[in-house]
Amino acid sequence: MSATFTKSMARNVFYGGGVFFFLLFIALTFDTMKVLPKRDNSQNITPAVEHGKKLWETNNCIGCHTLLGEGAYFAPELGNVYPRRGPDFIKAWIKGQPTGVPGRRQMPQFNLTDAEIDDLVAFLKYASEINTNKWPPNIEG
Amino acid sequence: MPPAININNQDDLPGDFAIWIFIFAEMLAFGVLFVAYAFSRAQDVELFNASQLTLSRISGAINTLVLITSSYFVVQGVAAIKRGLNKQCAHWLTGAFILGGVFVVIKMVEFHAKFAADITMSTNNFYMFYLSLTFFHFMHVLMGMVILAMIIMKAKRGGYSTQDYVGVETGASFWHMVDFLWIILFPLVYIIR
Amino acid sequence: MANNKALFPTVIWLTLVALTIITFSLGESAMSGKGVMLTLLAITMIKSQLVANYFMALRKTKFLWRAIMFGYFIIVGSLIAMAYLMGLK
Amino acid sequence: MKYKSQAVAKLYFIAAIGLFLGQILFGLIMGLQYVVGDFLFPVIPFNVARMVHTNLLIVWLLFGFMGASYYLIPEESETELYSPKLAIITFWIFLVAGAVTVLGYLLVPYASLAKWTGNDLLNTMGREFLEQPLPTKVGIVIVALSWLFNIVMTVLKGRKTAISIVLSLGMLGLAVFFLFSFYNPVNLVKDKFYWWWVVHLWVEGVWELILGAMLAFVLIKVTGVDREVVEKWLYVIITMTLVTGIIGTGHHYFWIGAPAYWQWWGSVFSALEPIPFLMMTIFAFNMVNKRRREHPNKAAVLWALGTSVMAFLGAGLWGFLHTLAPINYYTHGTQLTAAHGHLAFFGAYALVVLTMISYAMPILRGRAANPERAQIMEMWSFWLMTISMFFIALFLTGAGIVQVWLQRMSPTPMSFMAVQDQISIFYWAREGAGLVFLIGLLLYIGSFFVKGESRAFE
Repeated sequence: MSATFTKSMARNVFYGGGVFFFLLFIALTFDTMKVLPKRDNSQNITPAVEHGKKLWETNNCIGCHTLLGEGAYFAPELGNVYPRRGPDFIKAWIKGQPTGVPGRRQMPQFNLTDAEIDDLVAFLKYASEINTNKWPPNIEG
Repeated sequence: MPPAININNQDDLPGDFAIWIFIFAEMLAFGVLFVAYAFSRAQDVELFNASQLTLSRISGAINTLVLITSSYFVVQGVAAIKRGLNKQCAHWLTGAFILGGVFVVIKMVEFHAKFAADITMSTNNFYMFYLSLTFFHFMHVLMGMVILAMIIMKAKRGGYSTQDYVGVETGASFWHMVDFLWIILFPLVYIIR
Repeated sequence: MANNKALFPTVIWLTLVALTIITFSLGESAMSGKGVMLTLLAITMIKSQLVANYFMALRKTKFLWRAIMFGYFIIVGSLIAMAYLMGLK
Repeated sequence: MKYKSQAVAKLYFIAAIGLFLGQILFGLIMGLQYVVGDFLFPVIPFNVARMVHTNLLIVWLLFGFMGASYYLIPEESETELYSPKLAIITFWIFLVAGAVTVLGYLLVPYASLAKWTGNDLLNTMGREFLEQPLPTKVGIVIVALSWLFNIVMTVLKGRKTAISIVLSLGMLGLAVFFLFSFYNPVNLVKDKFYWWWVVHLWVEGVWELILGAMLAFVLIKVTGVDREVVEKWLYVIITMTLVTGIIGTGHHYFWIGAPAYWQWWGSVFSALEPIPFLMMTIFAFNMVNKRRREHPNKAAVLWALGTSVMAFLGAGLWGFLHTLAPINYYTHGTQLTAAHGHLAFFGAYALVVLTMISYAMPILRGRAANPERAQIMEMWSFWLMTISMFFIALFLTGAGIVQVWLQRMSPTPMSFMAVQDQISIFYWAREGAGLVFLIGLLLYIGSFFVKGESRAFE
């Protein structure tokens, strides 16, 4: 070990390194925000999508499902459920819950109106069209 | 804790050991990125070669000379402070600092040309690496300049002595790292194809 | 003798400048191929080693540090060479 | 106890342990729901149980951090706490707010809870780990600021050590980055992008400063090693944490719509993230080997060493396992993520809080260390909890690997639910390990009530 290894220098390196990498992170974030409109499908955000996202959140869907791979791992990925199942299946599914099959995982009945379910589906459609670098690997999510 | 006194133990790394941990970490990060560049290139040689030809090799080469020379100035600065010459040390380091500034200006001109041509990190894999590596390195140059500036100010106040010049060596070590990373980066990204 | 020692960094610096110019002209001559590529890589590693040993003054330190630095250049250099050779095929 | 005001820590520690127990109970409910899907349905659906499980985790860790800092800052600063009264008020506000929030989760449908608590004013609810209603979120900010204020004022009027400065910086970061939880754009990509500024920059950034400071404090106390040495390494380790961890955020940006270059930035830097954890392990063992005194509190030494090892395994190794983009492409959002989450949170944060409690609690109760029998019981609880958590991680890793294979890599991919049926054996095993964990925790709580000859202060 080197004879010179001082606390004050270690501290300086900590501050310098911390600030340095945070600035780098800000720079990358800045670039990301600039590139994002080409990838994030934000041109398709309609009032229905906006309302759908709110419904997604206020019913805590993320507490069981994943969306683009983030969330709980208890129920299927929904980032690509729109292409996987199609709108009609999704609507019927939400309305049909819970299945009540003994021993099976149960999804609660959220008592959404038809219009609300349409908005939720609009949100899932929007989410499925985000450029995710080809994730998930296949349609099963 | 006694003040940092360097008795210049021949075995030890020049400067404070804390900066060396940082230097080794940085070398590791750059090393992985260099190798990642090389292997990504192997996946798509044509694209990399074609994009590589759009870079300004002359500005890359000039920048290499600029950094090498600034490193040389830093060596002279350290030699000066070892003889206790604060003022001369400050002069040499100021020279290095100015050359750092030249590097930054040339680099910014280069970046500007690329952005004007609408080239970003998302254009293709080559530009992703080119911009990532050079920008990451660019920030190290800026940080090195900040460190040099602090040492210059302290040296101007006569803050170092033949007994205590660890601070100068610490900054010098960082600057040399910035130099040799560019020495690898330049041929890798600009020249070899 | 003291004079020689003071001149030493200057010699290293001039060597580095010369090697850079060689690298650049090889790049400009638009030559490519295995031999050129390996030459350029070798020059690069020699240059970084010169900076580490003489500018950073690692030459005076204990074996461990020199080994880490030298190992770094060898490993990074040979991995890059390997990738480029893969790309040739 | 050198300073009277340190006593407020006791309240925080008791609350932390109580909430910890709650977290584990809900964890067991969820674990069972993984295999007996309709268990407790519709009274406690899985999403509610999970919300309680994760939120309790965050809250008890925060209680632990707060208690720990109220204990160690007076000692570091060599002065009484700026305002013990404020600390007590903050405690009750936080506890009541936490309890009301959890009751809200359990008793009211989430959508109604959102409506009643003003989610329409500012949408912040319904995102993983940030499910708290708006008033609770505001409460967390207030509590964090009051905590920060109290600590910083104490540090300012007393001795300023590296430990207290690093701890304060960590708390500042905790408060600042939590503010991003109030930013919830409709644009899902931006939502997720900045969501990680709370989650990742907390657990792989500023929380590690708090962790480092707490571990350094305990190591100085139990080993008697020179403060200069410990603080120097503290700086070096947290430097590495920030160097690797900040850009390492990129490992969450691979597949959520962010540009592809994050795959490189994120992979390279997060691949280096185990380094600070490895350094921490080496550092902790080094300090204990170089100890200059035999501290009577053997249990605290065990917890401290355990923290360094398990943090390396959970955060370092299990993180590295799936952090590289080409691997993460297959493992993203599977049980492997859950395995890493469990071992990392337990190894790094749960254990460091328990380390701190183990060291401080006997002193708060007026003795240098607990009676021999209590310590033995505590060590048993350490091994039971640590080993069972390790097995939970192993079983979830097994589940994750099979899941990745059947659902994502196989030429004939199976559907999510079909795969879940295939891996139920792993979930059963995990539930079993969870029960052992509960026994360990009960033993831990029991160790506080063991009577016997205890070592007085020297």
